[in-house]
Amino acid sequence: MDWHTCSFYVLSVMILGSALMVVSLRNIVHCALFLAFTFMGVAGVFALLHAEFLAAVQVLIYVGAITVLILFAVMLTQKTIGISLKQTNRLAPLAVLSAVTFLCMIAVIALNTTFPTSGQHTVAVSTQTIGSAILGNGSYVVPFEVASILLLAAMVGAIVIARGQDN
Amino acid sequence: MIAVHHYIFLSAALFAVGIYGVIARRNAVGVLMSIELMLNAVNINLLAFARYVTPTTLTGQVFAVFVITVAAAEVAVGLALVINVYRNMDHINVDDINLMKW
Amino acid sequence: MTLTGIAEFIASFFGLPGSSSVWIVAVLAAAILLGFMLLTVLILIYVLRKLLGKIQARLGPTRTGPKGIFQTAADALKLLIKEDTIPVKADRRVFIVAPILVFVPAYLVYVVVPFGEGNHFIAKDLNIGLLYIVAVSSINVIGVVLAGWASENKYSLLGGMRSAAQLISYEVPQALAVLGPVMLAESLSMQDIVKAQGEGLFSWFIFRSLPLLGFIVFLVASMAEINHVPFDLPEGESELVAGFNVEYSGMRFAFFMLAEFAASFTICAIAATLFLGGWHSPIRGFLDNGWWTVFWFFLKSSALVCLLMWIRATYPRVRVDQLMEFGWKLMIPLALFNVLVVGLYVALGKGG
Amino acid sequence: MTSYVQKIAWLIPLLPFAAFWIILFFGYRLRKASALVAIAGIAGAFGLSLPCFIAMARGHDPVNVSFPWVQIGRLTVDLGYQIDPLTAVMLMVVTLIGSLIFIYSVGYMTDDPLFHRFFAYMSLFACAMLTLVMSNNFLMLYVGWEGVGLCSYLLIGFWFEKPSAMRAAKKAFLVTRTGDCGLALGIFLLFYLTGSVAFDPIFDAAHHSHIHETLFIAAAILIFFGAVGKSAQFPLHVWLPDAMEGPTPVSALIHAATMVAAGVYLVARSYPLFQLGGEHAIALSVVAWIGGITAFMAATIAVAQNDIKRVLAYSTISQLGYMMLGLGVGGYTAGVFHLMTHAFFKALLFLGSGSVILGFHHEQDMMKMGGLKKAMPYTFWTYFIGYLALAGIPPLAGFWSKDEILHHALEHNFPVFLLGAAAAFLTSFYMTRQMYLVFGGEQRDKHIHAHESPFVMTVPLMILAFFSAIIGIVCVHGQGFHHLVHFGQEPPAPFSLSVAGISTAIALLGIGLGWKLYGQKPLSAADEDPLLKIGRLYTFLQNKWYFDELYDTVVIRPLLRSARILYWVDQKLVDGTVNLVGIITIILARVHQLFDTYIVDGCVNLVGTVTRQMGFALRYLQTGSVQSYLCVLYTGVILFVVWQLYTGQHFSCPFLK
Repeated sequence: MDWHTCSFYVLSVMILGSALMVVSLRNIVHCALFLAFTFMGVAGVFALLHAEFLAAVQVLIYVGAITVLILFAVMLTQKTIGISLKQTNRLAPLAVLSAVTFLCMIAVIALNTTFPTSGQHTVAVSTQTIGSAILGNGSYVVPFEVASILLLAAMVGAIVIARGQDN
Repeated sequence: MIAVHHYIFLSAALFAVGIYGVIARRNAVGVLMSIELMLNAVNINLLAFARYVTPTTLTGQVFAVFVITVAAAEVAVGLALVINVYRNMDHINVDDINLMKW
Repeated sequence: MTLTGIAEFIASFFGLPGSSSVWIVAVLAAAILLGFMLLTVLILIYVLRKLLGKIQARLGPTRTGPKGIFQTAADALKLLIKEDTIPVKADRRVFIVAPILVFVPAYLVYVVVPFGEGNHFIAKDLNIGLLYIVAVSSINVIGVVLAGWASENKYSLLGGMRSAAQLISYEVPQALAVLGPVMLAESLSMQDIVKAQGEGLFSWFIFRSLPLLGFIVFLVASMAEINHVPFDLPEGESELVAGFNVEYSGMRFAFFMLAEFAASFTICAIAATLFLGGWHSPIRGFLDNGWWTVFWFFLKSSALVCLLMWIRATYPRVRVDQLMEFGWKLMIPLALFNVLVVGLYVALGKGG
Repeated sequence: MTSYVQKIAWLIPLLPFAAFWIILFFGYRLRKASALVAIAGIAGAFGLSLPCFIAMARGHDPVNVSFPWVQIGRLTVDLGYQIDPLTAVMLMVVTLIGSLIFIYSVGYMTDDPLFHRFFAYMSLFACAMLTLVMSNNFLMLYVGWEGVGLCSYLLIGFWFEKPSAMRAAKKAFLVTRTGDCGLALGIFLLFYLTGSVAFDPIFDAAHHSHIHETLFIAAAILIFFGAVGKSAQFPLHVWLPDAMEGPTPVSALIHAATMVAAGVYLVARSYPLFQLGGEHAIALSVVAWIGGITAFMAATIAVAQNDIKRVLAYSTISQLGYMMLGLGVGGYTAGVFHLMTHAFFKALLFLGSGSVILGFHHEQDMMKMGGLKKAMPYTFWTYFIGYLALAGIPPLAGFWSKDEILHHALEHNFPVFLLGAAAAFLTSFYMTRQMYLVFGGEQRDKHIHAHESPFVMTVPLMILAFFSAIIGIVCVHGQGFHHLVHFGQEPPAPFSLSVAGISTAIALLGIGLGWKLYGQKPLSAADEDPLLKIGRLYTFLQNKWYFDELYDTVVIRPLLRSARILYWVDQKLVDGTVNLVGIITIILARVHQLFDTYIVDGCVNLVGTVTRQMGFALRYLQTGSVQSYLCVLYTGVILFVVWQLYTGQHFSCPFLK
């Protein structure tokens, strides 16, 4: 078992374990904490896939920003923390069924599909290459700009919704 | 040796967990977290295919960047909505947010 | 004699397979860094006390050992043997995890700090080094928030929330200020950035394109990031008793302290790397190889550390609304302006 | 000089126009200073007109500037202006007298709350009047014509709080509009005949087309109808006395010196048309007879009036008739000459009467006056000069022009001469009456303390008196005026001593009769008017020959009655038909309603009921919970994918098959 395989399994266990905690724990703050661990595991997977840039971005945005935001929201809606309410609704069995069905379906499809994998594994992935892919030949310039507008709109929208009834 | 299938299984499992969370959680913030899990699953898939199927073009990574962007926007707006709902209804229990019921 | 050599020696000594030397190297490097970090903090605290004493016209520690040099060690010993209390109502698990979440990122940052020329003086020269630093150092926000929340104490919760707001706000100008050197060096790798400043004093990035602005924005934003005076609101004694760590004692409190002092050295090291030529000597080719580079690096970092201590001794704390306004209305526009100017400089410089 | 006239002349009407707009916009802020603006406008126009006049007086060729206004196919309508001797004389009259009256108005109107608006209207009037006289075509002339009409209306009704002023303004507007219809028709006819509105082409065409001569004569008479309205000739004279409701400077400027003379100017301007028909020109005869009748009739009415301004108003009508008479008997020069002299002394008389009215605290009844000679010396002496000029005493202005008109009449049309002579006699009589009633004897109403007017009013009076005294002799000297203004190759009027003697004698006779009745024994407060002795004739005269009553019976009442009849027709017949249609429609609509209620609505309601019941049944699917929707959605997606796996072509799944 080489270090790549080893790391993959360790990370997988970490990701799936934390993710199960996220959806099953009663204390929502603990959920958020495990969510952060999930994100870090995913960042590790990214690094395994030679996407160092995305791994760093994953940590920066998901761990550093989104988890903190979620913690903020949790603390602002604090009445629901700490009280050991039932955290699942009556749809839970159906949800398990859906999830399992989905997993089985994907497994069946994936096992029966031959992906056109390229044998070439020497990829010169660097930040510059991604930059060129997004902006270089103009291929993704417009989506990039649209994404920036989306972010701006989301920011304004979030502020407006969140301050809501002040005015 | 790890193949693309391993990543697909990982991603599918993470996505399935996300589906469960989205449908079953009562806490709105929990639902949002589950959605984030699903988005991460998608990103794993994208990067795995980018790595194994098209190692030279990096299209998958570019898409992953966009997914992360959208996720950031989504979580900001989503949490703002949650806070607003909390202000108006004093709870964020998705089950009981059913004003749109017949 | 390199780490690899030592690792191979150890592997052969214990009869382990050759492939395990990678792991041994990693463990060794981690251990060295940890030791280095602890040592740095030890010295820093002593220097801080002495320097503050001088600036405030008093002596500083004198009793413990000659000139009081064992004062810090004694403090550390005291913290280690002190009773480690956890409040009854606190969320135990989170309360325990939080200090680790703060400490680990501070420690992880050292991985990409280039202490000298070549691969011997850096743990791992990642090609996304700078982004790695920014990303990893953003993790500790979670630790701070959770520490504040888990203590079940209003002061600590307020401190944690304030801290989170402050850290998120100042991450933006910090990351934007970092973009200047990145654009000039055209790389995220720390070693590459240092190498791009090898032409003597005036090739340092502090003097290129828009002089000083990027450096100042980076330094100020970083000070806010590590809760350094005058931005130490999250632990402002006068308002919040001691902020998010009010309930912590003993070893767990030591983690917070360690992280803080380690981080204040880290930002000085990064600032020196990004803007002051890193391990390069100020004169081109003059004493610019081997261990000399380590000397230059520490000289610059120490100078910056002294600058921070000087600031700590002289500036009063700002108010919380001033802090936010300063961040959003001054630092971010300045950082954006800096990015614009540097971008133009690079683009025009390339175009001829 | 030509270049000057050509380049600058178009500015003449624009200066008062500019003054009008300035006062209109800034009047409230300017207050009294708006008078300065208006005076600057009119005086500037005078300053520009003077060189034009001098150029013409030196025998310069007339200036005629045209520019195309509308071009439709081959039809071109030109607008433009012209400066010829006639225009130059009119310009001088309008701007000089206008300037003096503007200055006088500052004193007369000084306490009026609408001071600035008065000057705005006056400036607009000056602009319109100057446009009228400077135009080289009928179109622009008509624009100016209506412009002065509008200003006349506004200024007569200036004190619109007074019902009488309001009515007078309305009356003036309607009556003059009657005449304007004739003018408009005349212009249309000329345009139809010649395809042009400019003077010169029309006159050329009139003289070279023998086929349409009758039509041209008809056009001339139609145009004269316009002049009858504007110049208050018989039978459209009834508006002018009522127009005295306006402020006195308005009466002086518009209803004595300038606007009412516009009719005379129009006839003079269109003289080539009137001349058609040679020796027995019908149009000219019409002009002569109408003028003669007007002159005589108005003079008789003036004898029996007691209002100081009404006497002058009828006198004005009479003198305008004189001018028409002069033009009608071929005395073109004489008519225009009388226009000019009359403008000066009648403006003088009106302004003098204004001064009397102001000094007499807005009392206009001559029966209450008397002995004002002592109280108002300046006014008296200037008024006296005006009186002599109007009465026709040599060597004052009125004598020369009136004498010339009588001379022409004697030569060409004896009956008309008799009318003119009678009018002259009556003129000197009623003016003498007025002089004695106002200035002679003792003041009859002792309650009023008369006082002299300020210098801003008396100085213009003196200037006008000066002109009234000398202008006749200056113009007659060396036949100056006759060389300047003449029509064709008209020979200079021979000065006939006999005619002059006759006219002087007539004037003196009138004065003598006046002295006999009013001067010898001044009227005291208790005395009644000696004229009452003539009994019913006096009543007839005082009631202005019952013209207003006549019009009321002949025109206004029948019109009202026919309107009432038409109203009845409209109410009963037209509305009845409409109502019948309405009732039929209602009945049809009732039938429709039944169909609509039971058949159409029934279908609609059925659809509605079915939808509603289905909605009730299905609404339980709507739980309002996002997660249950999501669950259904997932189920759907999974089912779809499974179905695809079995049947689709995109996935090959041998394992499942």
